Amino acid sequence: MTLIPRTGVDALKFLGIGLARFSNIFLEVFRTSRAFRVGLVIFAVMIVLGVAVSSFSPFDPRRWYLVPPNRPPSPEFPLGTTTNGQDVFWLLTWSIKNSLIIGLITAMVASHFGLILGMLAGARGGLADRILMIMTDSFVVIPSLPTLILLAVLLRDVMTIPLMGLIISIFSWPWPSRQVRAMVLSLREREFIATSIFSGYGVMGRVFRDYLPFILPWHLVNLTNTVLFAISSEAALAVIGVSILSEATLGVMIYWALNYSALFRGLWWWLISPVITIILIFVSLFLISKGISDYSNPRLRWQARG
Amino acid sequence: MSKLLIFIASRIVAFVLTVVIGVTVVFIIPRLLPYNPVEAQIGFIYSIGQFYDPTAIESLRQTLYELYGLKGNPVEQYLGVWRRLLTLDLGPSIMSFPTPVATLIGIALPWTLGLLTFSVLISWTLGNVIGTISGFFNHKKFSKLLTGVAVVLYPVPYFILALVLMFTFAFLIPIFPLGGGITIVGVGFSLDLVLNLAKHAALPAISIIIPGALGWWFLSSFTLTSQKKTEDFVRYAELKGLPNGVVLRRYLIRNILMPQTTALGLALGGIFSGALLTEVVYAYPGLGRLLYQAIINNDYNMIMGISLLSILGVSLATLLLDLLYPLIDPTVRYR
Amino acid sequence: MSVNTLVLDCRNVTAHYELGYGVRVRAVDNVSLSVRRGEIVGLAGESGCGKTTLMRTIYRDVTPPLRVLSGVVRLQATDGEMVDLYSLSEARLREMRAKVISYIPQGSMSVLNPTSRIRSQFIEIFQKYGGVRKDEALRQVKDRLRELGLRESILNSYPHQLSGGMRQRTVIALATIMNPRIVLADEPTSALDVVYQRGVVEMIQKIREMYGTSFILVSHDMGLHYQVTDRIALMYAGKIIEVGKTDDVFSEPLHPYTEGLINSLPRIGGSKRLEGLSGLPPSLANPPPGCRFHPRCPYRMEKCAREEPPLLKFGDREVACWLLEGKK
Amino acid sequence: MNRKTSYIAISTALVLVAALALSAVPVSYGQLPLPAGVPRGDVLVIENHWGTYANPNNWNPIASPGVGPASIAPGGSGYQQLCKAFLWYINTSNSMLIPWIAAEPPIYSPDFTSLVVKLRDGVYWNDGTPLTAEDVVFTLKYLKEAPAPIGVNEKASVKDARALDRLTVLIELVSPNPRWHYFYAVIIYGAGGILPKHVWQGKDPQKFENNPPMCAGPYNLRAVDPAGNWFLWERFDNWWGSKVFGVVPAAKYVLYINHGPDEAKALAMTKHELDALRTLLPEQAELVIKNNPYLKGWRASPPFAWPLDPCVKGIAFQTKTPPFDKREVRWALAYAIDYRTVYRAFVGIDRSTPTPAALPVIPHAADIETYYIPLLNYLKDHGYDPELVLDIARENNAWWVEKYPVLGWWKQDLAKAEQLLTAQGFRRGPDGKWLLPDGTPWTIEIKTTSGFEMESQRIAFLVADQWRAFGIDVKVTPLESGPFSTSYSIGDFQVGTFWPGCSQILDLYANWFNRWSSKYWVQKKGEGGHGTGWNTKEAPIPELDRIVDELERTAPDSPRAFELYREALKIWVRDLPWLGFFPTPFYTFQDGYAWENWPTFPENYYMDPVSWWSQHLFVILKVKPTGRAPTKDAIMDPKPLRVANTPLVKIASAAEWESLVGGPPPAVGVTTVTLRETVTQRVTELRTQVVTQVQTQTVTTVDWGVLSGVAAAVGIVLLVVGIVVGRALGRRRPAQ
Repeated sequence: MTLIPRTGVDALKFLGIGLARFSNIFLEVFRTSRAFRVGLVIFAVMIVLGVAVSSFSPFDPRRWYLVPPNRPPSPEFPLGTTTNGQDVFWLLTWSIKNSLIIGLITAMVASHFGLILGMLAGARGGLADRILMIMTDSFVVIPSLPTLILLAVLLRDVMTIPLMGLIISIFSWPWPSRQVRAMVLSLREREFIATSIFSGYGVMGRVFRDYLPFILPWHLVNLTNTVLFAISSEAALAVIGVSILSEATLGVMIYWALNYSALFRGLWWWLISPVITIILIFVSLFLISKGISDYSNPRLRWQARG
Repeated sequence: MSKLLIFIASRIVAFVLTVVIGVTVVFIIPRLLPYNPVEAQIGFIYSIGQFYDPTAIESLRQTLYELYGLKGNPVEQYLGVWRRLLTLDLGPSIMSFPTPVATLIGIALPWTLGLLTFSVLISWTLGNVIGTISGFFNHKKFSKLLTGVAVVLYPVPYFILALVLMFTFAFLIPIFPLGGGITIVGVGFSLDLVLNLAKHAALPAISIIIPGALGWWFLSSFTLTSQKKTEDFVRYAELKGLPNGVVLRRYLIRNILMPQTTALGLALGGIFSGALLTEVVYAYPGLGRLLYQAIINNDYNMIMGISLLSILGVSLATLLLDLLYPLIDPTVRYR
Repeated sequence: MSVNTLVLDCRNVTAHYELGYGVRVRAVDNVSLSVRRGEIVGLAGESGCGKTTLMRTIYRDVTPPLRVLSGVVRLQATDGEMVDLYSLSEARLREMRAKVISYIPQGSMSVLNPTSRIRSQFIEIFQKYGGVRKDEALRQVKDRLRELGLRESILNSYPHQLSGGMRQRTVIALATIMNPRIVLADEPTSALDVVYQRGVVEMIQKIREMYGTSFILVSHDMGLHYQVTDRIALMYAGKIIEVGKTDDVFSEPLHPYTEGLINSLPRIGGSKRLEGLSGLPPSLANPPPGCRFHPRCPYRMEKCAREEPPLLKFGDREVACWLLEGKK
Repeated sequence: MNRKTSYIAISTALVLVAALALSAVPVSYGQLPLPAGVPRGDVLVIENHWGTYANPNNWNPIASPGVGPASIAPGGSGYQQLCKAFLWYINTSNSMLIPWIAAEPPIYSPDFTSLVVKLRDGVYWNDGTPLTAEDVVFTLKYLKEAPAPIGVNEKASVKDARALDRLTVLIELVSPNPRWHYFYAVIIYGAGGILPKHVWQGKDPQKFENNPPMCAGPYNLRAVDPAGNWFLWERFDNWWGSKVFGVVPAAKYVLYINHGPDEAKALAMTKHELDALRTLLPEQAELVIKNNPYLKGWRASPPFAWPLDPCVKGIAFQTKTPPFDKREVRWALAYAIDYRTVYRAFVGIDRSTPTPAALPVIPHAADIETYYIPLLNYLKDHGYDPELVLDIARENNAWWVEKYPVLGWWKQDLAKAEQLLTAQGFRRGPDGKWLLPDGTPWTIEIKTTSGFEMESQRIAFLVADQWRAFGIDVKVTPLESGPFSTSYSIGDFQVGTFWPGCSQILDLYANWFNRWSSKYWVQKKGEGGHGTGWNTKEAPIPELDRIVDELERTAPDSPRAFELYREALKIWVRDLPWLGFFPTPFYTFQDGYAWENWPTFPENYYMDPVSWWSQHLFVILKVKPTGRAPTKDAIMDPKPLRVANTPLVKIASAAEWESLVGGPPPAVGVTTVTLRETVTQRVTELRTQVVTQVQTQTVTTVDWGVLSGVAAAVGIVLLVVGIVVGRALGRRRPAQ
């Protein structure tokens, strides 16, 4: 049984199939689902704010006392300023960028790791399946928030935004992996897989040729969920002060706003901005994933996050 | 029958392996921390400016290393952990030396169990009922409104929701206390005691129930329902002209209950690591708070103890679910 | 009660799928069809020609993006009373389903509730109307199952424990258990092997005999139609292009499409080469002008591409084809 | 109006109405853990600043070495304020000794190798057992014999102890030490107490829970929160102090309670559910200041913050780590700081200001006179500008501006900083950022606090900002208390916002000074050793070692001691091992709603208003009910407590010592002649001076309008988003 596509051409073919399938799904969903379009627009706005707009910031928004403190929103400071003399708008754009980086890194690493592991376990079965699932289960049972706190404390000296994403990944792959495995197991029961086993495809071939197209929509939904999970995990860490407090992320913004009692002092713009942004990111990703899952009707979607 | 036995045996083996790996990971991580509790304590003594004999400090340091069991090499320490676990002696707490970890967990556990069992069950039930009904009538107005609320509520950082609740219901409308577990003097079981406990648990519970019921459980059951609803057997039940009630009960709820029960089992198993943020915000004396204190004070023994409890809790829940699942879900067979 | 009483009468029904961006699939276009008491009407045609949509429309199983644009579907609710199906209240409709009109959906493999036993899925239907004792109900169920060649023991099974064929027959039993006036059977025999197909056919005929039940039998299997149906309607691209007594249609197909379909059947003893239809049915989102069949028609004329042929009556036959213009 | 708009309109109206209704609800209290029928006015409610006690039933004060973070001993439970048996207190506001269970200051032998402690007659434990010399001797020996780490001080310093008579103890020391009694004198926190022999004898010092604790104070433990958040103490009417001093505390109950995070504490204080709290960040203090018209702080009116917390907060350098091992680098970094900006960031909305402290000495009036003014010229030579923040302080009516306009800081001098660095081989890279002498980019990591002492964290971020502006990459790493203390202790840092300079009293040796001697330097393997030891064994500073040696043989309040301290401070300024900024202002709020006669500066300043110190007992003994809250058992007009303030030590002449130890105790009547008297007089002068205060109008209601507006706005936003989402979801999709 081969574990890899037999030739490079095969691999390219599989990749091509995957990409084509992906863009088909995308176009189809975009055409049929209004929720998807709305979500995509909001998300695009976030990306633009985070990636493009943030680079036009007239100054490093992380620096303190560059603008007058405690100003409410005004034409000069569209989202007001903080007690530390930071412009909330520019700070927010940077925060969006960093939070999205964390989210995307986690999504890329964790959900693909989970996907591949789950497919392998499901497709190979037997001993490999057992071992992989025991590994997965072990990670499921470890209490994640406390361990994340410990890791964040441990790696504080070397902590960077991408590293934060990687750390959060550690607890983001087991669930998807279990789900994927379950889906592969149920797909395995279907007849066409048997056909492809008899026609001589290896494990990887089966995975790409037969399972992936069915799992792909689910996987896209899981990607968006993982982004959310990562962003909110970082926020949870930040709220108790173990994120990268000198960087700008949505969680860190909330941390400083809470630290300066923005809620009780009427500096609502400081706290509300990152909170609304998180909500908007969530709503947009929710709509996107809803669009995709309405299209493909995967049953396991919401179980992706335990 | 032997198939069943093999099934049970393999699950139990998996369970044991899971626990072993979990414990090992939890053992390794805090020990990688470049900090140690002895030096933390010495530093603490310096930093509060307590008067100490300068020569006494060094002897204090040496003694503490021995007492905290940090002298041996990692292998010895690791074996020590297993010896302790098997004898159920979790060692002394470092931050609350020399009280045994087991004692402290024993003090905190009932609070967490009480608060979380209650609120997890309530939010699960509530969320599933509302979510299923909304999912079933997902074209209705109330359903869209609820979904909107859930989508907005779910990502609100937990801490903020708790603070807003506290501000509103303990300050603006002071019907609940600001925090704590109990404010009644004297011991003995009475109605007052129960009411007092309930009053203190109310806000933390609400902070768990609202995002849980209206956020997470709602969204999951809503989504499951809307998906199941489009499946052939549900559509056909409607086409057969079965009343909505029958479709909802016999076709939808029954099919949704299974994945949701799995999730509930895991959520209940997870109770043993406590609700960290809730308990911190409301000064609620449960395991989550204890764990938080242990983490910021580098109390290895305590971290081990609580994590172990949590690992056991979740693994046991998984094991039980695995074993019981075929009984609940006719479509799953022992494999 | 006359044998010729109309049980179902649909007139000029037009139902489209509206997919947004102005994309509109004209799945059922101005179709009229009536069924008399005790009659088995076949509905034939290639895949994607609107048969299932017509069934859904008749059953008022209309959910977006499917929309009924015009037409009337009338159903005999009680003896002598024809009601407009689309003006009924939800409650009334629900009450009529299973008892007056019932539906065997296509691909009935997955329509059984996976988490409850077959027994309770039957009982549910009796419970809906009440008034029948449980043992009496079970007796009827067992009888029906036996007719379909199913063992009683399946009542204690869950759907996933049954084979595909058993499931399909179970669904047929479910749909006919209340002996409704009319049953819409959409490809009821697709998953069955020949032996069980025969059982289903016999059961249909028996029910018709005993209870005067009418059927609309949807199938692309012309052989089945030949065996079972009294009348047959042929659909092409959302339209009915020929209706008539089954024997007449088979012996003398008038529409080129019908001819094509029948010619594709193997005949016992026949040595004629099988002549299938060439090409594919048109996209219903963008049907060809004029006669929709003209791109594939071996006899096409200039007029065919320009004007749409009306459904012309020839005795009890109706055909829509310019070839027959003037033959009246 | 279509249905959707009417939905929005109705919901908006509902949110607004709800918000208005909420703001109209009157504030009430009644969530405190009190026995049935006890009115609010009988109870003094004090913050349990420690938080949740993991095991609230363990009242063993010795088992946890030092003040173990979660042991019961720290001030959060009330044990050290209300119960613990102390021999002496030290009045931090004037650096004098208050003999308590001891009758007078300790009498040292001329060579400081022994001391005699005389106890008051008539002191007894709260069960009626007399508290005698036997208890003191028992305590010392019990601790000495207990397994380590219990009693490490006693093991290291006490050779022997014995009772000379029922009330006199002779303690022989291992080595000469004129300050031994600091172990048993309350300076602020965690001092040793006497153990009741009849309770502790034969008990395992590690396992004995001491529950409930046997007290020798005016209160007994009445009830404990099984959850560890609160402790209720009940007045003991037969307290020995009532007989000896004639004083009975007014409050029938004292409740120590943890309300949770700072927001909850602030809310509790506005609801009058908390009478005294430790501190709040200025922003949280704002809430209380705006909503509690009865509020008192360090002063009776704004500015409220107490500016003399005993630790100078600032930036500490790890002097073993290059490039911070060079004093020029440290000075350059000091010159790169704009102190005015940092200072201004700590001006509270009530115009509270910090008191600048360039020296590692808390600028009490006496300290300014003893250290700051005599050293002023020396400081100026190093770039000290006494007027640096004087204008800000004057604007805000700081307590010291009129009397002591000398408190300033090192003036920002970027040119000099540049020059110092360049001379050490540093240069700027092409991007203007500094490179180390070896050519690599210079990155500084500042370790700071997280989750506690948030003021220090702010200092770190402010300084980081300024150093970045100067061209150095700075990274701030906040650490929780465990890791933070560890890295301080083992010296694992470059720069940190530690507070190595704490001084409650003029005798600097009491806190940090011993660590200035290289002989106490402990080299940890592979690390630089703890952060304050800038005088190390590898590179000792001989003159500093000499000074410490001499101080260890000099009485703590002799003029010679102060001379030596000044010399040491000069060396400190030369080397600048850390940058002292100021003691951060503490909002030690006291609520005047139910209780009055709180210590307020300057007119009624009998004690620092610090509820977590052991000395807070003196405040508890002095406060009176206002009558605003209903009372039943509170004493409306308690007698004032009068206790003697005495010098820190007595030093017997050889003859006196002979008669003391050999024969019967001499009659009391030792005269006290120290430098202290003049200082005390000056302090008194300071107090009598009337400070004209511009009374800022205290806003008595919170701006509910704004809050309701905010609530409504949030509601509307959520609603609109919800509806938009709902609509988007509502569109039906192909259902095939």
